[in-house]
Amino acid sequence: MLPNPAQTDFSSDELDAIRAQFPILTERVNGHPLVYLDSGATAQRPQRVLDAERDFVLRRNSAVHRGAHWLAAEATEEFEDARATVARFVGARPEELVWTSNATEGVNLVAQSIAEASLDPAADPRVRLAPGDEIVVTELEHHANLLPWQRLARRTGATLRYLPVSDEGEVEGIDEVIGERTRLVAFSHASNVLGGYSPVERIVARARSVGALTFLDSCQAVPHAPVDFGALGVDFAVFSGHKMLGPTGIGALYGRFELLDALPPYLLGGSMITTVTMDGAEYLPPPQRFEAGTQRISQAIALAEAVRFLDELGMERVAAHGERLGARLAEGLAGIPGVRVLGPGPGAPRIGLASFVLEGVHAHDVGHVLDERGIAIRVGHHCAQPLHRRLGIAASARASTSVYSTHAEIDVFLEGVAEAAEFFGVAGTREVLA
Amino acid sequence: MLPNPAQTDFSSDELDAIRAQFPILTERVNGHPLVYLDSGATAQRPQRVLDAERDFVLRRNSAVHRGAHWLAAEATEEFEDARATVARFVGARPEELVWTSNATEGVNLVAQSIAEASLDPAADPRVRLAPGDEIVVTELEHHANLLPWQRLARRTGATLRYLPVSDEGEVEGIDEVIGERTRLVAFSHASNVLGGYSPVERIVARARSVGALTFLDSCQAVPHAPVDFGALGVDFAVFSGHKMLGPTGIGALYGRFELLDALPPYLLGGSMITTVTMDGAEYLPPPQRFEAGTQRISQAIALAEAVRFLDELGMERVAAHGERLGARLAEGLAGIPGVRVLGPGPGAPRIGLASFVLEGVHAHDVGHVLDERGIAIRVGHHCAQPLHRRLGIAASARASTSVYSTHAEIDVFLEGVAEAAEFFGVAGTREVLA
Amino acid sequence: MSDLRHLYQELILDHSRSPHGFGLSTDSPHRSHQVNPTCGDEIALAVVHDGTTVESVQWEGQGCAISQASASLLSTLLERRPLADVEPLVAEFREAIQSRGTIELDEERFGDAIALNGVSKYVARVKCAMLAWVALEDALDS
Amino acid sequence: MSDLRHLYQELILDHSRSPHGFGLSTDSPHRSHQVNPTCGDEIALAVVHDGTTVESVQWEGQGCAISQASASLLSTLLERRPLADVEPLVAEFREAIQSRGTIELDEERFGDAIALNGVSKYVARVKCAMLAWVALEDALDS
Ligand SMILES: Cc1ncc(COP(=O)(O)O)c(C=O)c1O
Ligand SMILES: Cc1ncc(COP(=O)(O)O)c(C=O)c1O
Ligand code: FES
Ligand code: FES
Repeated sequence: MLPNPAQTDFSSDELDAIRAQFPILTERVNGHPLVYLDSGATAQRPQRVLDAERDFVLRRNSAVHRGAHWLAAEATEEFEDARATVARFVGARPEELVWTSNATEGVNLVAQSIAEASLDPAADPRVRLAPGDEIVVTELEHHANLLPWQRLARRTGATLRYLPVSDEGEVEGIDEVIGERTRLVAFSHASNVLGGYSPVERIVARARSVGALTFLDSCQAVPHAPVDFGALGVDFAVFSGHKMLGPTGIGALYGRFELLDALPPYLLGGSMITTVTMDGAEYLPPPQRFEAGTQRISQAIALAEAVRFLDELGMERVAAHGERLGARLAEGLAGIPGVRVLGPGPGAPRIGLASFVLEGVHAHDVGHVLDERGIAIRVGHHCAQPLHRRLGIAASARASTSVYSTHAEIDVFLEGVAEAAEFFGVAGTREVLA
Repeated sequence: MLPNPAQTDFSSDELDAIRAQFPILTERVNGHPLVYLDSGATAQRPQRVLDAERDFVLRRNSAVHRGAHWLAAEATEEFEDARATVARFVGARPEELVWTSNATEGVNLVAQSIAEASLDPAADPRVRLAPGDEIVVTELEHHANLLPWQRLARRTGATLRYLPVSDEGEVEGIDEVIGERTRLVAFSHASNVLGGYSPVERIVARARSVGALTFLDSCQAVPHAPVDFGALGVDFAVFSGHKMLGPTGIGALYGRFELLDALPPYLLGGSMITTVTMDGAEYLPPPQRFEAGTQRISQAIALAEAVRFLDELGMERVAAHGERLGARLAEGLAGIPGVRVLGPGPGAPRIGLASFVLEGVHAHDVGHVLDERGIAIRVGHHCAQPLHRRLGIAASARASTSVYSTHAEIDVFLEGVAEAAEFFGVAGTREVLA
Repeated sequence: MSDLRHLYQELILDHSRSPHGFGLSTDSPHRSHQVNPTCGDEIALAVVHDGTTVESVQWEGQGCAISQASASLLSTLLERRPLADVEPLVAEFREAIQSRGTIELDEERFGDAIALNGVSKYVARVKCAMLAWVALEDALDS
Repeated sequence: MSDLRHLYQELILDHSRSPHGFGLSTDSPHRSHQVNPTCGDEIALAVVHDGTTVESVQWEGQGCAISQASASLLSTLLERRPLADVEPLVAEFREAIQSRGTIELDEERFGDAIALNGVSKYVARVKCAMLAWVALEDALDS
């Protein structure tokens, strides 16, 4: 649990031990060893996470919070312990952590609940919006942290504004755009396209000074660096299990308790009520209020194991590892003729992720060439179309790492990009023959 | 896949082989072998379902529908095969099956989307509600199939009406309550408290004759009997993975394609759009339109394996097994002095589930005594408070079975109930000394 | 059966069958209505006091034997007790009941209510035993 | 590299770099705009025909080499082709491209477009190759 102050990268022995937890890394693709550089989309799940889930299912599986029998009591305890473990990992109290399917659902949950509260004159004014109010997002958001706010604005008559990004992908205009009318600022902790961090402290400070709530999309930060939502002072935050060595099907919403408590329920159903009649219902306090129906129980237990794994590695070291890989990626790419690297320039901190464009070649074609050599990267708009439009491109290619990624893999990848450039004869311009 | 026309119960050898898939059944509780009779809340997960998920995660894990690389293509194919497998199991086409977290989310999805459509004058009239319209539910619904419709009625100004249930738990008033103003009828396929089936054909026929949509909560039917939504002619249906030997964290919504296609999106985010600008978005067709963000991929693959397991057992035989256990439960309970069995009387079909009240003793106290002997049952209102109120009781105790349950376990349970009756000295009436 | 007998002592069963303080006849403003969310059982409770001494704790409701006995024992325990005693008693009760069998109620202070000691081993029953006590706390706050 | 060369034949690369039919100058009402949802790439396509014969297929858009080459080859293929041929050609093309490498395009019927045969082995590229063809279908429906 204690961060290692030395912040050293993993030794090659340590990396071997880490990689042994991920049998998928020994797969071969088209005769080449798999080089998995798509961890930003979904990370691989270590064996011990699967083991923890299996052990639970085969020994203690039961419905939670509903059963009176021994198995149900055991399962409830393990489930709530998992919540406490994950909450501690992100600097939250257990009752401030709501399980969701993924980060996307967490954003929608808050946006829907605010929309609902806005219809109710008796609701807490902090979570009510009205025409004239402004919601601010950034231009680099993942669609998950954009579309729900667009809908919220439509529903409440509030205006959606955005913080523009510079050519280097820096979030700008904080003091100009966030103003007296701003009621909520939703932004990414680290960009899934650019790999750089947002100026969280400055945005939070500015939002606070105008009395606006803050909502942090921490999908790409929680897996890669020590994160403490309490210390950051954000009001809400979301992240996904599958990006942090945990299972798919689970994510979490963090909310300051008093704000969660001010929100009306989201999904309605079992396990979130006290009394139900044919006409209406009374609801439990958070987090149960937002957890209708049977929960992703074994997935919560698996996610807690992923968190223990990360804790044992030490998040400071995980961050150091990622930063070094990210730097090597960005520098190596910048050295290939015809390649434009997106995001922070050399020296600026980035997570272990870099996106790029190969001049005159579509990202999918680059990706295809790499795929033939067993290198798995992501191509397209990465669910961030507005950012791509802002940068004047339709698509980009992205390499993203995790704790099991190696410098050698980065080198294989860089060679592959160089070969793709050669293969397509980069900077071949299109002659249009109509 | 082919139903066994003989509809014979499992032989004891077959049952042994089935039980070998569930190591949890060999656990001991308080020195007694675990007798798990809470499968109606959540069923146990067989080893092969865990194995299928593990195999996928350790060999083919990847984000789906987004990646261009080999692993992503493989994962997408397995994920969509899983959808096709589960869809076939319930008589649906793959594009008619939307993954959800659980049945609860499926009900909320449809209710929310109808609420959203109702705000949009351009939306398909079949999925728009207005004041004067009526939504009909039954008095025996699980809260999951009641509360979302209450909220939908509040939001749209429609009126919520209900089909009353008789003392025996039969749904009544079909022709009286479902009328010209009815736009939607939501009802349970099989009751999670009473164990009996609703008159699905009659309700569907009546709903059709007045032009109302039907929404089936099939949580307690899909795991226990052959189900074909297409043949039943319902418009929507939901069920949960964890009740049918699959994982938690996954369920499904069935919808006739043209109706799904008439619904606006539910959660907004990645993988459900075609184009996004800072102002708005265009959406994919179903089922993707309703699957925002990274899906419960490995859980879908596990659920498909659960379905294959059930298919191999043969759903006709699964149903025969359950019916026999249910009959033994109901008859055995009825034979214990002071016990009132809820739901269908002797001879009427019931799934392998029976709820009861021990006169003068609270269900939780009964459950506690059974728990001391390793028998796990559910006590309380089972998320059906209105039904309990209707039956004049605050709580009941419920024993529910699955494919791995045995007649011997039912007998242990019945002995336990008899002992509980003795322990508390049944029919002890309360003298009130103020 | 010994664990079971320890939980469901005769005293508990007696109190649950013939509860003390059952029936709400007062119009005291110090009242509360609480629901146990796991089971839906309810209690309505009122405290009659003169600012210094509790005169009576009256209640109505339904629930399991544990919850009924607990309400009854609470009512017995607090009758004519100094009001200042109540808060510490509730705190001690909560601590013991939530202790998973590691802390016992003090007989000197709790009298017959120590019959509830068996509850603390059963996580699922803690809410049952606490229901009346939570209502009591809330009633005195109001 | 042989699979790669098979997919990205010189003909494909040439067509993608110097596409045929690129540029929308007609006001023909037979037009369509399609987006490939997996990548966001788009095409706008218009068919000029007299009810019997296709005169030209014009298009604009951006996308990967496969999608651009496919649009270009489609445009080449259909020029001055009987309108009645189009539907079966699209059907055959779809069948072959979706066949996972089991069905090849008939050279007699498809000419240079058989250079797209390599696509059918790559599930992830099927949508790229189909984009223009889907737009074509839609344009003729409108
Ligand atoms: C009839 C019925 N409907 C709905 C549900 C809700 O299912 P879930 O909790 O999996 O969403 C259940 C199970 O609890 C049920 O039995
Ligand atoms: C920055 C960011 N936000 C949100 C998401 C959405 O996460 P999920 O698909 O797990 O809901 C992602 C990942 O796709 C992401 O990278
Ligand atoms: S079971 Fe409801 S209070 Fe004990
Ligand atoms: S990658 Fe977009 S069309 Fe091929």
